Amino acid sequence: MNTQDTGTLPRKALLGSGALRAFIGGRWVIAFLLLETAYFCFRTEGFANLNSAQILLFYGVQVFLLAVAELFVIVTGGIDLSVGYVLGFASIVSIKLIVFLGNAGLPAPLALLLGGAITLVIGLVPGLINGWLVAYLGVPPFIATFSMLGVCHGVSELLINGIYAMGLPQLAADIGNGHFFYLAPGGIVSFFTRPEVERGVQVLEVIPIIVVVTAIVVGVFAFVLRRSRFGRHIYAIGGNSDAAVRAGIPVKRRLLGVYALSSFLASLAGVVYAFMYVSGKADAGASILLDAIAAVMIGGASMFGGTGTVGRTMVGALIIAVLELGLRMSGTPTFNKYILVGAILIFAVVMERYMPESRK
Amino acid sequence: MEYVLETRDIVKRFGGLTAVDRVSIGVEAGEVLALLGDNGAGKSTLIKLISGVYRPDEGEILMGGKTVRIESPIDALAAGIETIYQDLALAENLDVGANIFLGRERMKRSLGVLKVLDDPSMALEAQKVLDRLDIHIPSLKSTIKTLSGGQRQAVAISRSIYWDAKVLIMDEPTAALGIAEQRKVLNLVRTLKDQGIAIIIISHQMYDVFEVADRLAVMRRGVKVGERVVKDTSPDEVVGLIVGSETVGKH
Amino acid sequence: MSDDSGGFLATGLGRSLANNWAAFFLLLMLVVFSMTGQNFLSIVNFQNVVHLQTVPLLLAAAETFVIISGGIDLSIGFVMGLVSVSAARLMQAFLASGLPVGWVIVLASGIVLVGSLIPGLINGIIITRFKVPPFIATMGMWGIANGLALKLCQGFPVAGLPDALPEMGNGYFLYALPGQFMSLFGKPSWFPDARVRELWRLIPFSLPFILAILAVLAFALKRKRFGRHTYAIGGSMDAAVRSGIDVDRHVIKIYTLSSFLAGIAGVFNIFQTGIGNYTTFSAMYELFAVAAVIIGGASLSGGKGRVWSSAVGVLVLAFLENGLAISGVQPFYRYIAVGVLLVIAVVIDKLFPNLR
Amino acid sequence: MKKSIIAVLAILMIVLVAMPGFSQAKLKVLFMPGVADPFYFTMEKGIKAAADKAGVDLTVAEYPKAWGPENQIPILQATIARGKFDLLLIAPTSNEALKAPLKAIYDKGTEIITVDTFLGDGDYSKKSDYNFPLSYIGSDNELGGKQMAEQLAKLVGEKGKVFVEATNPDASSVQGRVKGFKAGVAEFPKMQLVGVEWCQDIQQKAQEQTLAALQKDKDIVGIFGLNVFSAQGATQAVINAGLSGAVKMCLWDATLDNIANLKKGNADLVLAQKPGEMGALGIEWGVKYLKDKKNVKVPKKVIPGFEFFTRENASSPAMQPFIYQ
Repeated sequence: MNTQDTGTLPRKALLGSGALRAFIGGRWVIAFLLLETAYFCFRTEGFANLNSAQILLFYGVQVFLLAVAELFVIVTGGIDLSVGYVLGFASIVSIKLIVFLGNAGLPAPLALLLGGAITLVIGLVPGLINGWLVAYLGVPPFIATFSMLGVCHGVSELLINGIYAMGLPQLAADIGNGHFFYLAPGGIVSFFTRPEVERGVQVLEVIPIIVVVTAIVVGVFAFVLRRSRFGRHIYAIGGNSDAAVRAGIPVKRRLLGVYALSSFLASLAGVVYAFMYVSGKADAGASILLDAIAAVMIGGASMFGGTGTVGRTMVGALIIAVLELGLRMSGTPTFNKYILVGAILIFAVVMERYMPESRK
Repeated sequence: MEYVLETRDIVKRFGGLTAVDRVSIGVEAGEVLALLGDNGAGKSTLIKLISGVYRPDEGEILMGGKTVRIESPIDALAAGIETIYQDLALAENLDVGANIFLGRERMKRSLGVLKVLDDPSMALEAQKVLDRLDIHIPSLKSTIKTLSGGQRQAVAISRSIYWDAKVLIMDEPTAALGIAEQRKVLNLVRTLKDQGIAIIIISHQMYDVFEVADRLAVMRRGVKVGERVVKDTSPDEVVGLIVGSETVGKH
Repeated sequence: MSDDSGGFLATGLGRSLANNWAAFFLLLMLVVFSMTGQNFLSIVNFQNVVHLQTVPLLLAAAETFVIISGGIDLSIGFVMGLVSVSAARLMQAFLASGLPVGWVIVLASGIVLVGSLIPGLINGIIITRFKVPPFIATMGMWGIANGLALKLCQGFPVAGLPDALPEMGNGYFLYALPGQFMSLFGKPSWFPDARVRELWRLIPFSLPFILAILAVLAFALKRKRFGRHTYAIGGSMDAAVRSGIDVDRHVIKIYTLSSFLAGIAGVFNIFQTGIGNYTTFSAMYELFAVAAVIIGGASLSGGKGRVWSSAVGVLVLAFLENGLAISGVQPFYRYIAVGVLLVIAVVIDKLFPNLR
Repeated sequence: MKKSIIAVLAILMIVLVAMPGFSQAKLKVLFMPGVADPFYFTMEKGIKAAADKAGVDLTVAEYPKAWGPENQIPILQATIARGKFDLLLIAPTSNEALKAPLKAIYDKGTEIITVDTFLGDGDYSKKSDYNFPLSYIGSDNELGGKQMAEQLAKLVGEKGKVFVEATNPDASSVQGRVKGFKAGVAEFPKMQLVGVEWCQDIQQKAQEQTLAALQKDKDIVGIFGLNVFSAQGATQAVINAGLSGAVKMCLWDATLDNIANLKKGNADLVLAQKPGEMGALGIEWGVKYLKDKKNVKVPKKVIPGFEFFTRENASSPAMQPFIYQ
């Protein structure tokens, strides 16, 4: 999309040999995350404990999912601006469906399962349209997905007619905010439900259910990108789409798949949103789109496609999440977050340019 | 001897323009056919017709004497026609093995159920074919980005060979290479020829043509204007055919 | 994509229709809305729409240059907010120091306009020297400008500025009651409030202001070396480098211009509203500016686009919104309409690739 | 690569126990605002003053950048993780989504007062899964909307077309105001509500939408500007159209800009909620309860009511405290 970059880099030995540069290029992101984490651990009271780590991961799930969605698209050299509003759309659709199924007499667990599943299927639609526009009509991804952003926004607001989508059964909130097990003083262990204890007694909550679900999904997609034929093909498309065509890769179908997948992950994030916040609204994911893209970029993917891994994208997402939580817990005004994320983003891409990894 | 690949009166039009006009060429096993012509003579279009990027409007393509339908790059590959374009069509972000197997990845079963990419075996096969062609690349793990022009060309050729090409089409294989690397590539072409592959080379470099080709065909404005056996012709005559000058054109 | 160069496109009418489809679409829209929306077709409405589109027009013009050069500038929306808030803060400071109102306005506006060059300069340098893709570089600036603006205003729109600002920003050249009287630059003081609905107000100050800026930019793009180089870079970076254009320098200039225009938009915003506004998250000014430029016929791959066409793109979006509102269409359908329109624009562009 | 990630996670997840830093005698209070806007900034001022007076240790959480539980809850949790608080004053951004996290915080021993917005239907006196907060202190948005309709009716002579410029349709307080206003207008048979537009907190959009509405119905006689951004944008649109004075403007939220427009004659009525007082009342009741849990009974609902600014009283010293700044 941006062609202003085709010139070769000034290959000045900025930092010694190529090997050294490649070494740093591959690892500074992780070093940065470690340093950042260490900094907040020492500086911010209450940062270095299990609870904070769980908060970090729990409230990061939407960003993690959208970042993976965005990564797949960015590896092909595209971009998906619609994921934030697809998330909102899915949060609304899932609640509407679950409430409808509940009213139709389905028991709550079944309604949740079925409603969630149908939403994920419906959630493919925006992506399929995006993919069709991009792959078959040649519409630039930026425009196609921006249009889809508008359409999803409009349809969402029409669906709820300007009011929150609400009315999920209690079970949804229990799953959405539940943990795998709870430890209460006196050796009481309780799985999935918080033990009844006297008010004021500290209960240790361990591993939010949703974090586990997200981790599994992210893991599966990491596998798909790295080890499946589909993953290999989308790297090839991003690396050299002509070559991919000539090697007999069904490029258009793959692109369709990538956008559908992106939209699927966004819908999943939307369903998760609905369970976490027991409400749905159009702009539920609007403000995290840029965090998601930034995470992918900080993780070392190239805007031009062909590079990026799920693991490093997660590191990128964690860098942002740690920064946000750390600043919040130290009581530093939020505004600094935007400035810092902006700066890290640019820094990351400069690093990627000067110290590219030798491997993908 | 019978042609491995043959086109008969093949035609391709773009709007009002006829880019390839009733062209018939053929190439035998273990033979190198050079395809010559000025810019815009229709060489590339002809190549793209054979390799399935374009579909012909008229005429037919034959493999081993039988008509084949080539409607997409996949059809061409299936028929045993491999094409190495000038830009090599390599995914620079992937490693050697991945490129050789691009679009035809090897899979294995992991845990008995999941089908996953079998990178180790692809790397192994890549090493084998590189050895067969006597090509040395420092590390198969490195991405194409880090290789030199000649090494890339070698990877592209290895890819074609690996898939048991009957016909190999090379578009300007030596352009943009240093002298030493040009030699290597030409040697490679000879090796391939000895292994019985039919090769079509497009080139502007007269030296290359006379070095490796057995026959040559010249195109001008979409039409085949001449065909010569290399050892019976001279560079001057060929240039004459290419530019269409009258004096040397009569033969 | 399409190979045929004959047929309808070859005719003069077909060509100009495809070339200026956005303008034709705008006309068509005006006709349709004139029938569906009571009161849509009126000088007053058109004036209002154009007046309110001054900021989007400036931003779209900025984006036009960047997109022609093959880049994108995501920071302009927040640079505008930052400039607006800083100008307001400066004005407050100057007012407190007892400077006369006229000086306050001129000085503060001048300072922030010069300051508005900085984000663009930084964008340009990051893009050219460090080879960071424009999307990322300007996205970083997006965050930085947003953070700074919020820091400066602490989340409050900055109020307490001179009354003269909105009066100038929203004034008209001509006030008239047909057949009775005319007055320049202001409503006659004797005119009773009760009859204010009958008064005609013509030519807002903003109109010649924006026309002049667009004309200068269009001229620079079409007739000056600056514009020629911009197209050259967007058309083929390599060719531009080889033909001796100092591409890096030129790209820096383009991003600086873009951010300067965003600065003008920020200052104008103060004149229009009388307060310093930070840009809210949901505004997506930059995305709509890009959309307008694309509807105007530019291509994200660079080398194509015109200032006036982008202006038409802005008006298409504005009249779509305005017309549907006046026709009484439920608001949420409009987001959908904008999305669909945008896709149509690009598909048309794809169908007729050899234009312009 | 993989190992390093695991190392990071390990650092984050495993061990490192929290420092038990809550041994001071001073009561610890946390204020969690709804969104970064003048209303909550003003509330913070009221809270600060009351907290100083009561001698409690106050923490103000980061202001969410946009309205919504997905923005507020992570901030709330991050701030709560800093240590144990005795009292939490919060403006919930969703009456559903905040139930679970607030209940968990309550279970850990923190008392909760919701300010400005509420959980469920806001009635904590009956048995429900959201009746654990001590109290709801805040405006009755629906009532406010209704009162605005009545005041506007008075201004326009109880007849003619009126219009609402609103903000984000996804907020319950906004819905309450619209609902109340609609009900209020319905009481006057000669008045007609010709439209509600949503500006999504973008002032420019509010201006465009209001101008379009004025164009569609040229005989609009009154407009209700429903929050800071909608009110400011709508007022500017009426000024643009040259209709100041001819179209009566009722504005919600007493920002400096709205009050200035009132004084200039561009607006006719400004409703001030009492954010400062809401905050102060929250501190007072909360502290009173915490100091003597057995004997103090906190009212489940405290409604400070509204103040109406008119041109006549806008400059009076008694009204100045109600301006948000």
